[in-house]
Amino acid sequence: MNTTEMLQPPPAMTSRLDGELMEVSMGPQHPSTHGVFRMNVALDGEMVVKLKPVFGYLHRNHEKIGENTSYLGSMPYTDRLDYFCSMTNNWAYALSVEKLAGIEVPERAEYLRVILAELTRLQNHASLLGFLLSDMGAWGTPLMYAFREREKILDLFESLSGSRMMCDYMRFGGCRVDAGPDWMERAKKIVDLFPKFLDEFEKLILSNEIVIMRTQEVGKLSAELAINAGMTGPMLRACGVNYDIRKVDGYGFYPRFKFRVPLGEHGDCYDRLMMRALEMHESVGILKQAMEQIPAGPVMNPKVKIRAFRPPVGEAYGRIEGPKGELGFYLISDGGTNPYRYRVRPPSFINLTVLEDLCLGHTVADVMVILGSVDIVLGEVDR
Amino acid sequence: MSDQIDGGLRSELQRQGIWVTSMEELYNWGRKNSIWPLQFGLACCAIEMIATAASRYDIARFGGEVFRPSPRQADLMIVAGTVTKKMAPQIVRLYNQMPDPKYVISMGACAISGGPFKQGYNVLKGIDRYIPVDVYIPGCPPRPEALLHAFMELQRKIDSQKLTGNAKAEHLDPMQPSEFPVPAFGAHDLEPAANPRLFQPPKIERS
Amino acid sequence: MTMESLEQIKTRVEAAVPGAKIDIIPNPGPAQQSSLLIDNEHAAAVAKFLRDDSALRLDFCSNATGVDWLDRTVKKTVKVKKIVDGEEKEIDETTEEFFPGYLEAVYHLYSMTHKHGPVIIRMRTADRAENARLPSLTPVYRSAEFQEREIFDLYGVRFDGHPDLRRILMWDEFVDYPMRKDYREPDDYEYEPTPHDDVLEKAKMHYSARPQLDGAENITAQS
Amino acid sequence: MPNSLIKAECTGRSKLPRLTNLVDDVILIAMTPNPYFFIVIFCGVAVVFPLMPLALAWLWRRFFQPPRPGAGKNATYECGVESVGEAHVQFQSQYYLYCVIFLIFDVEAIFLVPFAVAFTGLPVGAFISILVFLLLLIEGLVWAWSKGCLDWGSKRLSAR
Repeated sequence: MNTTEMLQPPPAMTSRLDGELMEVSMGPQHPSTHGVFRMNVALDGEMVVKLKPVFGYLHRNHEKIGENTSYLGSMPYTDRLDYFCSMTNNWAYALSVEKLAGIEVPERAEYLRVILAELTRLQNHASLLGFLLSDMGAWGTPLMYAFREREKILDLFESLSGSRMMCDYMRFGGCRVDAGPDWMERAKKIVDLFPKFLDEFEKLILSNEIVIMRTQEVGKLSAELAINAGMTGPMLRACGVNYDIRKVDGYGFYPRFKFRVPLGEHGDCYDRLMMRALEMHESVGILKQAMEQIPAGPVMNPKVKIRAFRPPVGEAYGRIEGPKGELGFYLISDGGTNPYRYRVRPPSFINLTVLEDLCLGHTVADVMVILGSVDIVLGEVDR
Repeated sequence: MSDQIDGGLRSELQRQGIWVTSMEELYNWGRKNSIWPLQFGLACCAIEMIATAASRYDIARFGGEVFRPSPRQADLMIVAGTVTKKMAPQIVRLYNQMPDPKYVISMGACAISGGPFKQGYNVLKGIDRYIPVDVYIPGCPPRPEALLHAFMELQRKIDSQKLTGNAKAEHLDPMQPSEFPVPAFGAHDLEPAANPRLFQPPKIERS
Repeated sequence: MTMESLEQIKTRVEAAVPGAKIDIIPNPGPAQQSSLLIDNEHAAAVAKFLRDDSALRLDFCSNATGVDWLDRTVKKTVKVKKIVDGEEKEIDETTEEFFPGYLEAVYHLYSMTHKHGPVIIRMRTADRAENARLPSLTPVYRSAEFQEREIFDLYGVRFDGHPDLRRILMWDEFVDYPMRKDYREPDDYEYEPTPHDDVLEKAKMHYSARPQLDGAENITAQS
Repeated sequence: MPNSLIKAECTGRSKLPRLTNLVDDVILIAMTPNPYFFIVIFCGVAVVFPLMPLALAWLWRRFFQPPRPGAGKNATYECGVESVGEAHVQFQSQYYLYCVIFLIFDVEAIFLVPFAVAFTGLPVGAFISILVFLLLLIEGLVWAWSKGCLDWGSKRLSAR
């Protein structure tokens, strides 16, 4: 970022009374940038006049490694893309490889995938609300509430897939291991307890005076700009655009479950906050329905080869509704064991396109709240 | 406890109600039980670090829950996550800006040697190429208990540091350099690719 | 709302944008997601038509990807009837066909208003060397801004008309394009006690001179 | 023993004439500390208490841990990145106006303090004069507010 260009005041500020700009780097090591994300901010006093995001501090070359390993070899790497929601990453990758190779998935496996994806959404939204509150200054306490719930859900993942965060659980054509009846019991108990935590959390946050003052009318996004800039997920629905890939694509038996899609009106930080809170209620609803209807049966499609898996020549783009937005995998196969091109469509990377438009005119403290409400995870932003 | 005072004598005196200590024990005891980590997460290991600081695994039992955002007030840098080549100069600069009795925990396989992302062109194969590391924690990500064990390991190391004599701790020795050169961004790679003073890999004997 | 087939879209686009040369790239895989290859001059006009057309309304550019195709020589064995020393015989004759390499940008377009599926458009550069240039779709789709910068950073495709074309993931002083198939990594040596295959090649550069058993002076190995 | 003697013995007071009482008072005064003496002790402790750790730190620095400053160590910390540009930039004049208005009302509050303390004992005239003083300043505030000196941030940018 060449400095001279950054410190030039925009045309609106020409009179001598307006003072000079100060360039501050809200840099890679910052308490509330959710990892190593950097923003070069030109400040006029406290007002943000220009904001240039700088990426790449966690660019771990996920796609280059994806092209050098086999299809199955990339599955554990997808856990490390968005390290809060490894189950949904696995599902997105498995979905696009199944679309590439034309593999069917048995019913029980689809139900298990829906249950695990919704559990991931619960813990991701709870953690996000905790981080957003600590960005606003309530350092740590709401985060402790959120992480207490997250630990329960991580226990479920660990007993099922063996690892707390890096589950590597799904395979092309199903899931690696079946969930036993005791696991379903524990999951049902946790899901039944979750609404109590939700009410407690919402009483703590949503009607809180300070939260309302700090988030309402902050970072407003118009619906047209949201669509044109490729926003997806809660950020898009906060602007009132009804686009949820679970409803649009109807993948993974979602049409069988009755759930509503929350929509916001103003597109500001408070609406994004509400989106996550309401989506958690919907996810609990889906989980309850899925746990009743789950049939018995195999979890793995027997006809799929695990070892030398070679999909036919061609390309495919599969996408799911991840907790942060539309997570897609674009794969081009030349018939070999390694994908010819392995591309991840990262929702939080593209949701950051409008970060500058949201932050202009706000104070420095609001930039942190806006960044927190976008909900980025650097493993997925920089890939 | 350091071996200057004979253990038997110490327990005998304590039975008589006299408590004996030395300046070094007091100095190390104070530092050991209140290590302030620098708030510095890179990737997935940072989430496990936060989970360790959260209520279930509670790093506060070891006095380490005060995560300071600024390096000026921190004395432990937990390098938690993949160190990329674009981030390496920043890490060395942060390490330089920390006040002197400072320690580094290299958390996770990525910070030790590049981990699963070893073949990446933008991944630094381990942070010990540029800054000295005190405790390594393998794992991807290491469980919170592993981080707590590393914390205890670091406390043992602090406890055994000497105050005087030629084997005294590095930060007390004026001869030791207080800063490590910050690598620059080159056309293809970082210049220099590693700090030769710190990183001397054994050469392979051609068999 | 089911979307019209690719052929109908092709004909309507060619009607709407005069002079646009569009052809359909079939997708042999079971995913059946074929794509439209549009020529570079009319790319922005075609994209604007796809976005503003009332029936299509593809207003959401979900994904912009760079792909690197190397020079390929395709061997085709063709059964040719030839009169060889008198009688007719079928011999298969292998013809080698050389395809020059190119860089490609692939865009997946969706419609949020009509909620219908992907229309995939591809643009190809002339070659992989100095004039790897493509028209930028950022003026039409704001979501392509960061993704086109990433394609420029990792593949070296210069996008004309992009508001702020800089490197996005690698540091600014970096010169080569790491995601290309023919990119060679710098040798940052890591100690491998038992190096094998490609790590062995890298390690060979760091072998130290082998001690001579019979005392002969050491051969100066490249240590 | 007659009552007066017993009473004297009990009180331990000498049977000398009134002059000795004067002496007792003087000793008392010398003996009992001056009522304001505790302030001196308080100031002494207030000085010694912070200085003592500083002196310890200086001794520690001198004998055990010599300082090792360096160019990188003393550089300004900006999230791990080299800081660009100047920190002492010319701020907007807007802040100066804000600061002046604050100063005025701060001083006004100081003037109100003696009035508030003696409020009960004052005649109506004093009340009228302080009211005039207050209304003048409030009128100034209203004028500044309407002129937009107190606008801030997005309101100001949009106002342009």
